[in-house]
Amino acid sequence: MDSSLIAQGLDLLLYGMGTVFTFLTLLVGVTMLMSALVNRFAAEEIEVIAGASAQTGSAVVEPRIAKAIQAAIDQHRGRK
Amino acid sequence: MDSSLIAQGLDLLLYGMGTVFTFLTLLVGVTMLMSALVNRFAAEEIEVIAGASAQTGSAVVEPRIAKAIQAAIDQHRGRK
Amino acid sequence: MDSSLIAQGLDLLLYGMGTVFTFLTLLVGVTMLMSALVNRFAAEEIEVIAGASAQTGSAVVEPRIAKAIQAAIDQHRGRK
Amino acid sequence: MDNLISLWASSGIAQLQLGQLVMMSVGLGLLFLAIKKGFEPLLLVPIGFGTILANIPGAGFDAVPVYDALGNMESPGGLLYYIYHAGIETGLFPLIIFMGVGAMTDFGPLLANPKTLLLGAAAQVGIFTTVLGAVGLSHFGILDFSIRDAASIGIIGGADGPTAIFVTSKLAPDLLGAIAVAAYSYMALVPIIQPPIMRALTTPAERGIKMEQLRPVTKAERIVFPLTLLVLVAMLLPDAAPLLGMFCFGNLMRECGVVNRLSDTTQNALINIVTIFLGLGVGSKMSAEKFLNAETMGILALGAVAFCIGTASGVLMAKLMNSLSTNKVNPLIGAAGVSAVPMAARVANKVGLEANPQNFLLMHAMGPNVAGVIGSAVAAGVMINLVSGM
Amino acid sequence: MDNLISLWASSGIAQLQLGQLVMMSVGLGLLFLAIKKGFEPLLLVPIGFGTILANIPGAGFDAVPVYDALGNMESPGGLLYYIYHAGIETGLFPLIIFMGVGAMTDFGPLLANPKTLLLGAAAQVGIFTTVLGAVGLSHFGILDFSIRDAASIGIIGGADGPTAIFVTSKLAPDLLGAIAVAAYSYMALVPIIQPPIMRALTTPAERGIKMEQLRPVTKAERIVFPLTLLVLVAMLLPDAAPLLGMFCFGNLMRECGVVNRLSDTTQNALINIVTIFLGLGVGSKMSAEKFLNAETMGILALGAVAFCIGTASGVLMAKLMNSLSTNKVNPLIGAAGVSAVPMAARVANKVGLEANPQNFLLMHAMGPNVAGVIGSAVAAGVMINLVSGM
Amino acid sequence: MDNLISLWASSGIAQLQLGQLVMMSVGLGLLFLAIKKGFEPLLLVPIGFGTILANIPGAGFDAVPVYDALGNMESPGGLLYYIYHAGIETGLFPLIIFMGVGAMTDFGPLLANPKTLLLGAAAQVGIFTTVLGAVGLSHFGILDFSIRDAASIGIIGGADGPTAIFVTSKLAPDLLGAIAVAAYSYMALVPIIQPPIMRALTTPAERGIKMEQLRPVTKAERIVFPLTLLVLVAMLLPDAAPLLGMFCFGNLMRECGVVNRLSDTTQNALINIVTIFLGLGVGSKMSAEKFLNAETMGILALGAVAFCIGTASGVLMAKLMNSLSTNKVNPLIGAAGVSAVPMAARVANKVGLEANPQNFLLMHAMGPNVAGVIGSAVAAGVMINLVSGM
Ligand code: NA
Ligand code: NA
Ligand code: NA
Repeated sequence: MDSSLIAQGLDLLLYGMGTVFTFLTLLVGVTMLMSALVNRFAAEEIEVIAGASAQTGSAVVEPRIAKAIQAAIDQHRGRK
Repeated sequence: MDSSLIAQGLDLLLYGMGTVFTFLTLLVGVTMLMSALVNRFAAEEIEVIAGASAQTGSAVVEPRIAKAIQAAIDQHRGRK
Repeated sequence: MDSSLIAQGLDLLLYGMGTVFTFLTLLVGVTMLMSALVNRFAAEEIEVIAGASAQTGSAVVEPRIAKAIQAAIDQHRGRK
Repeated sequence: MDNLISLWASSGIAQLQLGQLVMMSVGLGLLFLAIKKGFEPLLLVPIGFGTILANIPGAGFDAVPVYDALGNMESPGGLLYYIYHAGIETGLFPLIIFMGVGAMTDFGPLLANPKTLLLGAAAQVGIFTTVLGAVGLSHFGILDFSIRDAASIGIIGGADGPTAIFVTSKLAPDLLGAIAVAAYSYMALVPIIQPPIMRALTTPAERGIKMEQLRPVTKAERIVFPLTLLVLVAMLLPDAAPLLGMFCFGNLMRECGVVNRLSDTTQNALINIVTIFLGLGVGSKMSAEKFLNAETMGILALGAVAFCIGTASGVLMAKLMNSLSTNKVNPLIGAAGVSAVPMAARVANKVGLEANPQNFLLMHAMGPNVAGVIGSAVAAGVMINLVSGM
Repeated sequence: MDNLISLWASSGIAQLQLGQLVMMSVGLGLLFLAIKKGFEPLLLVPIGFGTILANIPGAGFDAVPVYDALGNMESPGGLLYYIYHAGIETGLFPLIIFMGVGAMTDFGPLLANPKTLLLGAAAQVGIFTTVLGAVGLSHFGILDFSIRDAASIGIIGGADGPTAIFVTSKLAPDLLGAIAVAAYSYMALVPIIQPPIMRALTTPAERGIKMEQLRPVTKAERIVFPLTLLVLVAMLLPDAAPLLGMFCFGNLMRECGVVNRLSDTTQNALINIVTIFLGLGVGSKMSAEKFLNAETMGILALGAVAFCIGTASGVLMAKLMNSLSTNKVNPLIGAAGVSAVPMAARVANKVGLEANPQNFLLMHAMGPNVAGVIGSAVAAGVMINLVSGM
Repeated sequence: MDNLISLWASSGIAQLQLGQLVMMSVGLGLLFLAIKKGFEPLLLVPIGFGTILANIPGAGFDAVPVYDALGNMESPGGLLYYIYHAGIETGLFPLIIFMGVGAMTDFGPLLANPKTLLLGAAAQVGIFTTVLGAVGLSHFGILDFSIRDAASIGIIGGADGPTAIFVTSKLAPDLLGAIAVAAYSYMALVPIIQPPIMRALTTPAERGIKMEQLRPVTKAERIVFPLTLLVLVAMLLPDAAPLLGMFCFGNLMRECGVVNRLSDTTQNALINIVTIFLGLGVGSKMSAEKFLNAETMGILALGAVAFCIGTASGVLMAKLMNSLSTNKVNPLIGAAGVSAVPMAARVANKVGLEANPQNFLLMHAMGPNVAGVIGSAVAAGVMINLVSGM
């Protein structure tokens, strides 16, 4: 029974790491293929630098906050 | 059975549209009455222009955001 | 039965207020002890004035809002 | 080796059925429409993704939880199972979304010109004629719809997502996927579906009619209106009270001015959270056996008909009103009565500008637009009432 | 024709009972108080609206879900049914709100002057004398309250909404509507109820007492205090641990400085969402048979008495402390011990300014004010413990 | 007098068992680590507090609700009971958090250099060797772990909290407290655990390797990637679909650009709310009988081993890749493959700067870092599949 436990552990190691490596290796290939296809056919301008998120800067500011800021600044300018 | 299905559909059309029109026609009258009564007795200044929401501009800005904006502007003014 | 109801009410008053006073009196002592110990051993600078919360001013402004404000002000300054 | 077989046997490819593959493609197609074409993305992104998740063979997103005799959980249910049963089967999610929509709705233009409520009523003709179309298809043996199915299909013509989901989850839950997809897709297609109908039914002169500026509306009117509507619903049409009650509650929170923090959360965090889960839950009903059949084609076709008839009815009603009154309305705003807020109002504005570049109809069209929301909620109530008794 | 009869039979007017009509008016009255008079609108707007919804005849907001023998849903429950059973009957909503209140509470003034905890203790006398009043009314056959009812009525005097709802949902759920309405209404009436009592029990000289400025409080004290309170509760009064535990958890998130995003959500989206549903759920208990009776009149009367006695006890306790110590406190801040945060502290400040326009008592009154929250949570714990054993 | 006895009997001190006292100290210890030492405070503050609450004698935070024969509630359950059974036992909370993590994840660096996925794969060796270690301890009779326990312990090496909680709640719920605490503690200790191993396995020249700047990544790639990953998971490894499906959903909402309001709520209000309750729910499993035993010591020891082996495997894999390719990677970024986002990537950057002050590895290390999240979710899926069949 106990040696079967060891055997189960070995099975997990073998099939587990096998699956992880197989899956991620496949993902490397598929990702490269995807990027190549997408960038060829989508033919879109390269607008984003790697490492910068799609949602940066003022894009995540909600309109009402942006409006409030604008209002505050207008007011500030008017007050001078 | 099937002709009863048609009959049911006709019933739905008849009573359904009847109800919708009756209800909304009634609502037209009740709304007009309501507006007349409210504007007569509430006798409040007409502060909101139709089409502009009750919550516009800085009204929806939470105090802490407004405070932050104010702080930022004060800081900005101080920095100059 | 009914007089037992009165008795129960009196019991609640007696044991209830007794517990409330005992507990809060104990809390007075424990709080004073706690403050003394903490301020002796934590030996930290006294950075907060009583009555002002730990989270005041710009501390509660989320980074993205602060960033937006900064961006707005920079833009405003640039526009002049 | 057994493990290898077990792994293979549990892989998606080994278990995959053709229907699942097609449905995953349908899910990807919905995502394409939502992301690339801008079709109501707030709902179609979660619905499309939910469709894919629900059709992954062996992933168990729809799994039913298993309990032993003592009530202890043996295996948990899937995410989509819990979402569907807790939020959609109970009707909670559509109602909470309606509360949020109420908190985002401005009744000002409607209050300034209450007669536009009639345009919102007229546009619901699309709902009921489509019911008739569905039972007709069934009568002639072309497709197989019960009266409950037909009622749910008709409500697509209400052009109001939560209303359609609420009615369908009560009357015909098996059709939920197809009906929700049709409703949101056609709402997105309003700028394509409506203009030809609007132009066909109006003369350039009619399209150029200028409407007088809307009167100012007081804060008190805005506060009292949702309560008035609520009382009227309570007295006359309690079946519409769940939808319209929550709608009025949201609107009262918005307008009363003393619970802004509640209104703000209702319009943001709360409606966003519920929208995500509502979409995923609808997607969980997009299974091959329920979606890949002739009935779905029928639903899509009938839904388009419903939108067209609703649009036409709204425009014709506006023309009828003009023939009876000296205070002319531009018949284009009648098309906004289908709701599809605020898309239909924008379409009316755009078609109006083509006829007269100085004629801004947007605000005038917002009245029938929100009236259409009330109209289809009323239609939903009466439908549930009548069909339940049939 | 049958359909017409069915529609009429299901209309609100045909089904309306007088009690429902009166309760809908009560709901409108609560909305009036909340919106026009500013009575605790964050709770009374949802409670008032929930009252109307729950009393719409035939709308089914309170409907119980029906399942067939296999556990499949035949008809869903109503929105208010789900809210009440999931959030109020379980005690979850009041506890989550207490967590939010903890995250919004500043213990600084209390830490600077811990003796003010005694003022928070004294003000709870109102709770227990009101219990005695309720059993007295029952003893003399005037009204019919059990000891569980009496305990729940007493807790109105705690001037703390979630505590009152938590206790009542455990001990006397039938009284939930009346007690919640009384608690929030009197909290809103604090500026009217308290000043005459405060003036009657103090001399102008006492009202003019200036208190020394509060000492600075360190961040470490602020962090350790909720943990200290928690441990003391755990050791001595576990029955108060649900309420005070969540309160301390919220406060620790606030003060510890490393989980600001959690604290921020707790103070905003989370507490707002739960407040909306708590209010609606309380409203669902506002039915004619439970609200329109002599007991409700008794509850309202006893609640007012509880507030008055609590206010008086706090003031008298402050005077007693002054007679025993050279470090004088202004007796007005004793009135803040009933909690009703921050209203009661503002009232103390205002009455103090009348006596001495240079004397700002607000910060000094915040100590007993938050002490009152602790005091009534302790009273709630001991009440639940004792009453459960009776 | 009876009441006095009842009050005393129900006090914490009278009921306190030694185990509870120790566990409350453990809870305070976790709070100390979280607040004072900055150990993953977002999770450890709620877990620590939940530990204290769950161990208050007589407070009933874990109480099971009691219903009478008709299904009416006789006494409600405790807060932690509801949280655990609704959110953790069902797997909902970890899945929602994974959605939020997906919405916060930037796949840009990974897309720019997909080969770093292999580093994320290699680091999972720590998981499976730890499983072997656990069954070894069991085999030699030192500790008593089943294969389900061993699999859950191994997943600590995934350095990913929600994954560990998801797997453990399915395979070995009794170990949930110990495993979650170990997982989050070691994630916090990454800056201490990893650098010595990284230095031992690399030469200064290797640590100084400069990597070429990452290529720009298009918006289209970012949108298509989560869908690609989803389809691959669906086809090959449906057992990983719950975790990776929700992860991809969150990421798609983030990147698609048309549902920013949903993405924003997912990253803020929703994930914050669920984090609070997840932490409290995990804390509820921290009872003396489940935590204070030799197995917990074994779990903590094995968890540390798992982190070390994972780190070493990542670094060695990078060296292996260098020996097979001319396009060199700095082996330090291999250590980031354990995930622990973004801590491990920062550690790689820091150790790299020691070797070459001009060499910024942060962006390069983000690739393996997020690959590690995918890797451990895959490992979790295969583990659940295989262990369920054993
Ligand atoms: Na409509
Ligand atoms: Na109180
Ligand atoms: Na990992």
